[in-house]
Amino acid sequence: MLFQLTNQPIETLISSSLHPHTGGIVTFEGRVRAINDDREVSSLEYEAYPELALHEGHTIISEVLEQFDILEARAIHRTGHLAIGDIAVWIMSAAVHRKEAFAATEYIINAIKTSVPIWKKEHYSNGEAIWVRCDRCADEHNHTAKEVFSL
Amino acid sequence: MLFQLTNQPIETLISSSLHPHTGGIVTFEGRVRAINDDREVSSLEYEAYPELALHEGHTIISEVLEQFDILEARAIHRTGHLAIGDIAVWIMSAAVHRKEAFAATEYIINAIKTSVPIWKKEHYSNGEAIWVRCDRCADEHNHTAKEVFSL
Amino acid sequence: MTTLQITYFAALRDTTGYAEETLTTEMATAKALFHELTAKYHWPFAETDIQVAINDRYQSTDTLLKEGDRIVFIPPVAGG
Amino acid sequence: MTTLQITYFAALRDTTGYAEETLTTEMATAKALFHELTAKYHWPFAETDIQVAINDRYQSTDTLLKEGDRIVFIPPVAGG
Repeated sequence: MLFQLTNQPIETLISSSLHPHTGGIVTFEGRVRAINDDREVSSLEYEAYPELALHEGHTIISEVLEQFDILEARAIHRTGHLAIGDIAVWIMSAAVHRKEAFAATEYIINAIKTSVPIWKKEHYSNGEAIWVRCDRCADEHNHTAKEVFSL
Repeated sequence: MLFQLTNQPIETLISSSLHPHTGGIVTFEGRVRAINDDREVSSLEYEAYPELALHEGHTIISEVLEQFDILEARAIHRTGHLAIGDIAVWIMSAAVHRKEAFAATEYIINAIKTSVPIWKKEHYSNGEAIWVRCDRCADEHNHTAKEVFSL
Repeated sequence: MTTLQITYFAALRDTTGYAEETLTTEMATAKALFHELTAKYHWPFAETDIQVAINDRYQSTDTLLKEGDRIVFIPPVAGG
Repeated sequence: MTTLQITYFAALRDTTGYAEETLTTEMATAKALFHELTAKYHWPFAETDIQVAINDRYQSTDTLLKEGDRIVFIPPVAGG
């Protein structure tokens, strides 16, 4: 499966089946940070719109397989409740040559953050919880997470 | 340890101790390819000059930790006899933000290929074996592996 | 009048209190429906913040609504 | 005359048949020693292909050799 959603720990789903020409594999793991925008995060929740998220995720990976000189690409995004340190998203690209694997993996994570309908609710150690608004997460150096509203 | 050499399978050495601010982890795995420059590889051997390789590897990782905005970086290089699909080198960088983790990991693999004294002998399915000369492996798009001489 | 199936996720669902409703509207486009629902539920989003999915695919907010469409308004995503 | 400890790796070791030798030379620099050994062992490398380590650190090939130095000539590396 090119793109998966799962409510189980992603570690259990990572397998390494390898094309015999594979020379370089680049993975990206997005992990739940204990601190986000100076607030102490206790846990978080990812909610997906599954029908559209799977469609968009599959489209991203398919396009990457056409546009980059890579042999394989996969991505898995977690949904549900996550603790600090859990893997929220796992991406891998395998290529004959490493440059393309780096480029493809970075492209995939940026595209997922831009177009896959998944939302994140951060729970803070003071008991608050907000749906994070992250308009520019794909352009993270200008990123300011904005609170949608407290609940 | 920032940089390690090992004659054991690298899979057994990868652990994930994580800084709590880690948001993105980028890994690179270099694997033994079944085909290199159109020749069918049956196995290969990596030989290191250990005293200098450890020094250079440690220097690379230390410089990356200073020059990139990352929390952790590690690299492990295999030595000895490897089969197709085995991990020859494993690198990881962990950062608050992913862009720096991608840049650091790519920098490390390029630097290892340039300056760490490790040599590779390819064994081919026709029984030949050569020490691979790979002057421009760090600039892989212009790369031509040249035979040093057959043995 | 068009009868639609609307599904709410995340921050929008928190404003409605339920995930789905069947709604009959006079609005012709997704954009017009967005403004109708913003008035009803006090959504804290501008028109430019929101995308729309019709029958599980992204569509222009100018798309004309058809009887039985499944509509999902999509606030800024935050995956990854 | 300087007495040195020379260690050979990889392709170079295959030309010598052994990994280490103690060698006494009139050559003053690592570069001159490289040419002496190239003549002796028929090394298939140009001067510009080779780096040198003296006492386990990269050094310029113009470095003057000192009694007891550990010398390693380093053909193009191929790790990673």
